[in-house]
Amino acid sequence: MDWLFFGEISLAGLAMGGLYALIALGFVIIYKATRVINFAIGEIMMFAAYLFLAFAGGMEISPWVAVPLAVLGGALLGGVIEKTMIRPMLGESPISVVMVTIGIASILVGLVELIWTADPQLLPSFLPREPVFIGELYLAPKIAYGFLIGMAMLILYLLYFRFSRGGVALRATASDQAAAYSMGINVRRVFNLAWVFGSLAASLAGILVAATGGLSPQFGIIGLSVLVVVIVGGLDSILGALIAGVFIGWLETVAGAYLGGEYRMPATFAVLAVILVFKPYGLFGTHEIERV
Amino acid sequence: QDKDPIVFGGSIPLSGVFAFAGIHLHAGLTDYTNWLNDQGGINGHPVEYVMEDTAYEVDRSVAAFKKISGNENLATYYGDSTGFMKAIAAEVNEMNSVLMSGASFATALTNNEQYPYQFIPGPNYSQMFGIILEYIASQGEEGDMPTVAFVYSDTEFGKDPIENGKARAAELGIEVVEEIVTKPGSVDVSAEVLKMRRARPDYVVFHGYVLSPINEFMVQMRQMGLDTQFMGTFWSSDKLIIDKMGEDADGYMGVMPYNYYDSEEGGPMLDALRAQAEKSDPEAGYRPTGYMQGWFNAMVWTEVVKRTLDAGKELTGDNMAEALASIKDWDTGGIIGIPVTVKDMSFPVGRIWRVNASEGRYEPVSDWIHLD
Amino acid sequence: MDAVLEVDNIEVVYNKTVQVLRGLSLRVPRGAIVALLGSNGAGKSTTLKSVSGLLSLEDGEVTAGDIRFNGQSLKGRPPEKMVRDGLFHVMEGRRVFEDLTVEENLVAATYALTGRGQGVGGGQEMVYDYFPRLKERRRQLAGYLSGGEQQMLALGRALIARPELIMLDEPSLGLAPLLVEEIFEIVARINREQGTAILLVEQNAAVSLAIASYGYIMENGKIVIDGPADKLTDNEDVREFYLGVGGKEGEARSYRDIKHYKRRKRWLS
Amino acid sequence: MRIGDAKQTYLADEAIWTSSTQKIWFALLLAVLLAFPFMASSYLLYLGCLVGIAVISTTGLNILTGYTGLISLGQAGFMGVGAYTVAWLSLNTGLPFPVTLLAAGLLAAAVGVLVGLPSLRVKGLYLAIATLAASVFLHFIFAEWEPVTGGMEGLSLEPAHLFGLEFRSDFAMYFIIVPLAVLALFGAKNLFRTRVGRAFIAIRDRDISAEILGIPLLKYKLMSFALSSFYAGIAGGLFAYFYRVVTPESFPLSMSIFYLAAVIVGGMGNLLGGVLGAAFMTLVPEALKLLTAVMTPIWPNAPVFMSPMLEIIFGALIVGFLIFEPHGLAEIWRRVRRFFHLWPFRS
Amino acid sequence: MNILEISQLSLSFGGVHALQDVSFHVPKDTITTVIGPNGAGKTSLFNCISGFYKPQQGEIRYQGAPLRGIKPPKRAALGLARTFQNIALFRGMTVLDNIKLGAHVHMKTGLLGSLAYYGRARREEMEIREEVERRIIDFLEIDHIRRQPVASLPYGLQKRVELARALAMRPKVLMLDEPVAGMNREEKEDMARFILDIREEWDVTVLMVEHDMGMVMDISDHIAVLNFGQVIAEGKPQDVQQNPDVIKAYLGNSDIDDLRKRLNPDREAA
Ligand SMILES: Nc1ncnc2c1ncn2[C@@H]1O[C@H](COP(=O)(O)OP(=O)(O)OP(=O)(O)O)[C@@H](O)[C@H]1O
Ligand SMILES: Nc1ncnc2c1ncn2[C@@H]1O[C@H](COP(=O)(O)OP(=O)(O)OP(=O)(O)O)[C@@H](O)[C@H]1O
Ligand SMILES: [Mg+2]
Ligand SMILES: [Mg+2]
Repeated sequence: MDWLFFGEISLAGLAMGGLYALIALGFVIIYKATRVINFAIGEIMMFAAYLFLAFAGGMEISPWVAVPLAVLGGALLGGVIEKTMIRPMLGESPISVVMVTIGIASILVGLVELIWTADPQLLPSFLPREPVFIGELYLAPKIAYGFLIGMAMLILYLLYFRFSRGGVALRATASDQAAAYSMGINVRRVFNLAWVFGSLAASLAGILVAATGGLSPQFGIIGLSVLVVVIVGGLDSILGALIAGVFIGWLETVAGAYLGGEYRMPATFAVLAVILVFKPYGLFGTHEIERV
Repeated sequence: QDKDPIVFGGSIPLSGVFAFAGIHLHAGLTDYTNWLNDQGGINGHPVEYVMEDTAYEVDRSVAAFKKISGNENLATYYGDSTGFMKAIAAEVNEMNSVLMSGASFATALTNNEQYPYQFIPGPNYSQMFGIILEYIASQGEEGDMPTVAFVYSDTEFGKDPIENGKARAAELGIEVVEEIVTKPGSVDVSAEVLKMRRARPDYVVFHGYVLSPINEFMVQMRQMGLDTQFMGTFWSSDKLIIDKMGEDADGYMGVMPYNYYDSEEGGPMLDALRAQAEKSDPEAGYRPTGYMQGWFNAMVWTEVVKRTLDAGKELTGDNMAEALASIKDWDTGGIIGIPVTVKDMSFPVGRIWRVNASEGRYEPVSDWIHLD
Repeated sequence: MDAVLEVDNIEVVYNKTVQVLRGLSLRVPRGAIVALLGSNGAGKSTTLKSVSGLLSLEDGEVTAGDIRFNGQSLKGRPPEKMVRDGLFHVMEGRRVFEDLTVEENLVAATYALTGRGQGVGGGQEMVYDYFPRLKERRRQLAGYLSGGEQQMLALGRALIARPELIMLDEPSLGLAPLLVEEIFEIVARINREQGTAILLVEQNAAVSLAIASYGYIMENGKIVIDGPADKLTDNEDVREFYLGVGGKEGEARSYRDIKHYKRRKRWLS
Repeated sequence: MRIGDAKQTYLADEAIWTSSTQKIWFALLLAVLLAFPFMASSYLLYLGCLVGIAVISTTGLNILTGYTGLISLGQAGFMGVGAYTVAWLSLNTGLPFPVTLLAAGLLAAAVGVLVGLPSLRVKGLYLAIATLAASVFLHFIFAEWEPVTGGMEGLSLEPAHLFGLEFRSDFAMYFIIVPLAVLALFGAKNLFRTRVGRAFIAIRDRDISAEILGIPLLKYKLMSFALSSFYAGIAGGLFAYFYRVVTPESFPLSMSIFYLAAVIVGGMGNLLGGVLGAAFMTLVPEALKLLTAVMTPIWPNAPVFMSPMLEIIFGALIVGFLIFEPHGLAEIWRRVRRFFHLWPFRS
Repeated sequence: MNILEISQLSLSFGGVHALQDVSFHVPKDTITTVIGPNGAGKTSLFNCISGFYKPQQGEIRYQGAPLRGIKPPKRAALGLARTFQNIALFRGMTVLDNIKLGAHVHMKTGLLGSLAYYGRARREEMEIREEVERRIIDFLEIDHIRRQPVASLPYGLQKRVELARALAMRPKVLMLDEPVAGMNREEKEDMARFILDIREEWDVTVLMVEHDMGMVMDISDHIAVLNFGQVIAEGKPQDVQQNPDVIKAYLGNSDIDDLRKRLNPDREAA
């Protein structure tokens, strides 16, 4: 066995996994507050990436300004979506809301095609292009820096929810909206912030992923493949998103490298199946209370 | 004009994954039809082009076909995907009244028994690989052949020519040192690039992509100091690559059966095409290969219909297929640089072009290659 | 006397079709305990929900009348704002956050203090003082508490919020007799020590009339009879239908010999 | 305005149609369904067949997701199993369609049971993603098991046949698809007025209490999976006969989402809702294209501009309907009906 | 004779001991009530009998045979029926269907029969319908609501439907978890009457958990008191009522006048 090769592959996988974790974070934050899997996450990522394209490519704003601008734009989009399309669904069954997010995904794809056409795009490069070497191991620069930026954001979120009341408000809202209101929790605001911060994480991930993989109106599909990550980690666990993201990224890459690209998905889904048998709520997900 | 119109139909992917090409196909078909009508149609018959958007989904393409074929007296039809071409085959065979071609260059469609009324307006994907491999072989010599790696997407489209391509490579004595399958579209390919770093192929042939991940392979492999030559098939050889990749695209090669819109070649039809394109949308400037493909499609339809009518025959599937098969040494007026002959319902011809990034266009690096 | 809550002739409709309240009025004097009694489905919980604004979550709407808290109309005020202004609704059926621990449930309640310039600390200790059992279970998920423990937690959350008016919806539901006493004593204590007014919805008429100074009885969406608690206790219908005291003698009726026919309530005739 | 009828027997009380008005309406509907293929254009006929297939599959998914509360994103995979079964059998054995369709249903049901096994422990959205995993595996098998599935190329098959009759055209297929769809609906309707259907609903509403009341959870969840996939298998089999070609890409994930959307937009746990949802999801994109057709003569570039617009409108319609009526089209339908029942006396 | 014999039952969740060494008997054809403070383990005890919780130790014998290892649905089929503390009706079904669901274990129709609704399947449905109508719906006076979805019913009626559903299970032991919680006096009286009548007419043993002492003392034949997962007293109502341990742990002084003084000292003074 070629250990150097295995090392390099693993490193590439782990780095990609960091970005998965960041996308997963987008799912988790929104799920934590609303018990809804947001199927439009991929499209929000896409939208932010297009915004970046417009800022950095079209208007030629420096990437270091364009990235934050686009990320904020994505977050704002999340907030607007929540306010106009999710809020009226307050109190309805989560599955209906999930369906609404699917409708939103379709709207966003249409919008992007309308504004930026259906042509595939590449983002202007804004990350250093010199190869990164860790010891002898080569790592593509884009994913290396993408990983670092993503991790920084993840850890920020993790700390916030560990050490503030915010996490409690989020979970209380998810658990019982009416009761949360009666505690003085501004449920609408919690929903809104959850969407804003979820979309913020997703937007950053969107730009970083699009920077390595290119961009097109079908970009959003990546959101679906990250579902594996959130399920393995546990739908409402930020730590789970982090660990599962890195793990799934690694697994997928190694499976792809050694077995062939067509084995990437089956490999990760096989792991998902095995994990669910032993941990029905993922590695760190909250167990549903079962009482009579 | 009081003659019955001849109807060209189409299931066109104006939205969905293939929309980037569909929009230009549509423009090509539309412009050709308008141009043709300005010339007086086909033997005095006006031509109508009737289409619907399919979003590149098979069931919607089929729906569009049923709708259009139900309402119109269809002569020819443009199909947007291999899946559609296969799904509709049974029906088309039974109808025996429509000749079909489209965006798919799938190898299977050149099987005349299964698809007697469907043709390919260019070489099929296996033939494209053949042309590419022939070019590669011409760059080496007996006993010292270059090595090659295939990179293709995990789709029917992507896998289409691989078996034939490998067989052809073996015939030519070219070693396939690596074979990489990826998801289509936006994926991270760092791990695959690492495999390339070990395989060190002289040539990499991409198939089943439009843009990504070709750019990542090229950039990353060059960052690693490999001096591989990168090549791609029809849908991977559009100007898009230059527009989006800029300098990074320099040296990339593609196989293309038609002249590029901005090539230095000329010819009466190519000039007519440019004039019509300019007329219909003066702003648009360059027209992508999808446009050329749409135009050429309609040209072939016209030729087939004309030949059938000239022979005093009805426009049945059989008659049109026969007329198509009779095309031999046909001068396309500069769309294709040499006279072409139909073989197995396809036009097995092409040329290797190379990106000149500073000029921002493809330039020919080989002669026209006509497979026999 | 100055009223902390005034409900004026309100009408409530659910789903734009079902009318539940038909011109209901009541008032809660500052610092007083007022009981609201009534049979099942009379609309007691609906009344509380209209006050606290939670009605909108269930597709209900106040179509007429007015509600005033501290003299200010509550129309159009979002529910969380009222809580922060000091109007706390302890909902029917406890409604603890099941996936949160006991402690986190109490933390969630500190949101009620938002914008009041008070610290959020100290509240938990007070709650554990009143309900030592909760302290033992502080790290346990609230969903696994027994019914009574959950009721304590629900009350504990109200304590944390230091409100001016607590609306309690059936606090004795499912509680052991001793605990009912205990809880009512605590309610009385909160009322006395902190001057918190309390609007109490109860099925346990005996205890509620014992603690309250004034009582309302509602049926079918309106108040049918009201008065000072002592007066109500002596009312013959109240005695028969709410207190289970039969006949003139004032003897408690036994469940064993219940008549199979029923006397019509006077206020319905 | 309709007046309730008094029932003489419990049987009459539990009948599907409890009034003669309803019976007349149903007879009328059957007549329309029968006359339809003789009057419709080939395009409408094609759409009719598509809706029929969608109705069968949606009804199946509704049994599982709407009535049993087990969200599934595997429906396309199960349809694929049915389609490949039919394709393989018709290529290799030449059996007539009732046999191949039955086999398709049964094999899909067997796969469904396998996929349903984790459902005892895995719940809600977690289960949904687990079923998604199943459909990824199935897709993998379709694509890679070349000797049986024909790999990426897929399989082409001969038209359905029975007693020497060939069902080549859409016209002929209509007479297989629509009766089966009606039968599927009847089966489901019966199911939910008997013991097994009640058990499904009980599991959806409160699984633990249901178990304590005597319903073995695993058995009934698997039964629901089996039945739902059986329906999917039949629908997939019909799909195969209808298009006469089956490839792995015929059953993408988006198709599973399509069916879930049909169930939800139609109204979960409501058979009529499933029918409406299936029709909505199939027909609305087609109907929207009429818009383009209207605009093209005035504005030649309309198709290019309109197609993203249609995507936006389609998404907005789903969102709008759900916001307006989260319980789906069935609920809207009910409102409309109530309006007409009360009609002369409405204030 | 004892229809249920519970011996040395222990159940704990992590560190919480819900039941410790609980032993007591339920004599056949009685109304036996379990009382005890909140969290004493009463509902947990029911759950052990139903088979939803698996006790770590001890044994439950039903009609002389141990229940261990028997799954909940089977126990239901054996005649152990119950209602739930927090109403557990199936909100998506009508009252009638909820009740019929109770009869599930006594029916045999399989999947195919259900789909066809023909022959035995239909006959069986009709038989159940008839039984439910005659013996249950009429008896509990809920005929006017049989077609209504349960979600829209007032609380008191919901409890009654739960009772109806339990009766449809053809119980030998009917376990009622707080049947009159949240009801007013009038409704409690109705419920008490039903319970007494059921015992008499249906040949059923009633095992009940209830906090309303008025009703418990009036209608129970036998009472067991749980505290912190342990039985602290057992016997006839009067005996239990006098038991100082029970008073201390559970009953309190329950003198309403005394309570009034403590709750409302000002008013009493005035
Ligand atoms: N969300 C709702 N939608 C429709 N009707 C409702 C809703 N909530 C309550 N109702 C109806 O309103 C009436 C009054 O309900 P409410 O809960 O206010 O009664 P209550 O007096 O609190 O009764 P209980 O003693 O049972 O708590 C009942 O008939 C009930 O069915
Ligand atoms: N599934 C569970 N997980 C953890 N703890 C539990 C669980 N079920 C019950 N408990 C604990 O066991 C103890 C007994 O609970 P149980 O519900 O049996 O009490 P109860 O006697 O019915 O009380 P109440 O009268 O309030 O209903 C409680 O402390 C409760 O927190
Ligand atoms: Mg109430
Ligand atoms: Mg209990």
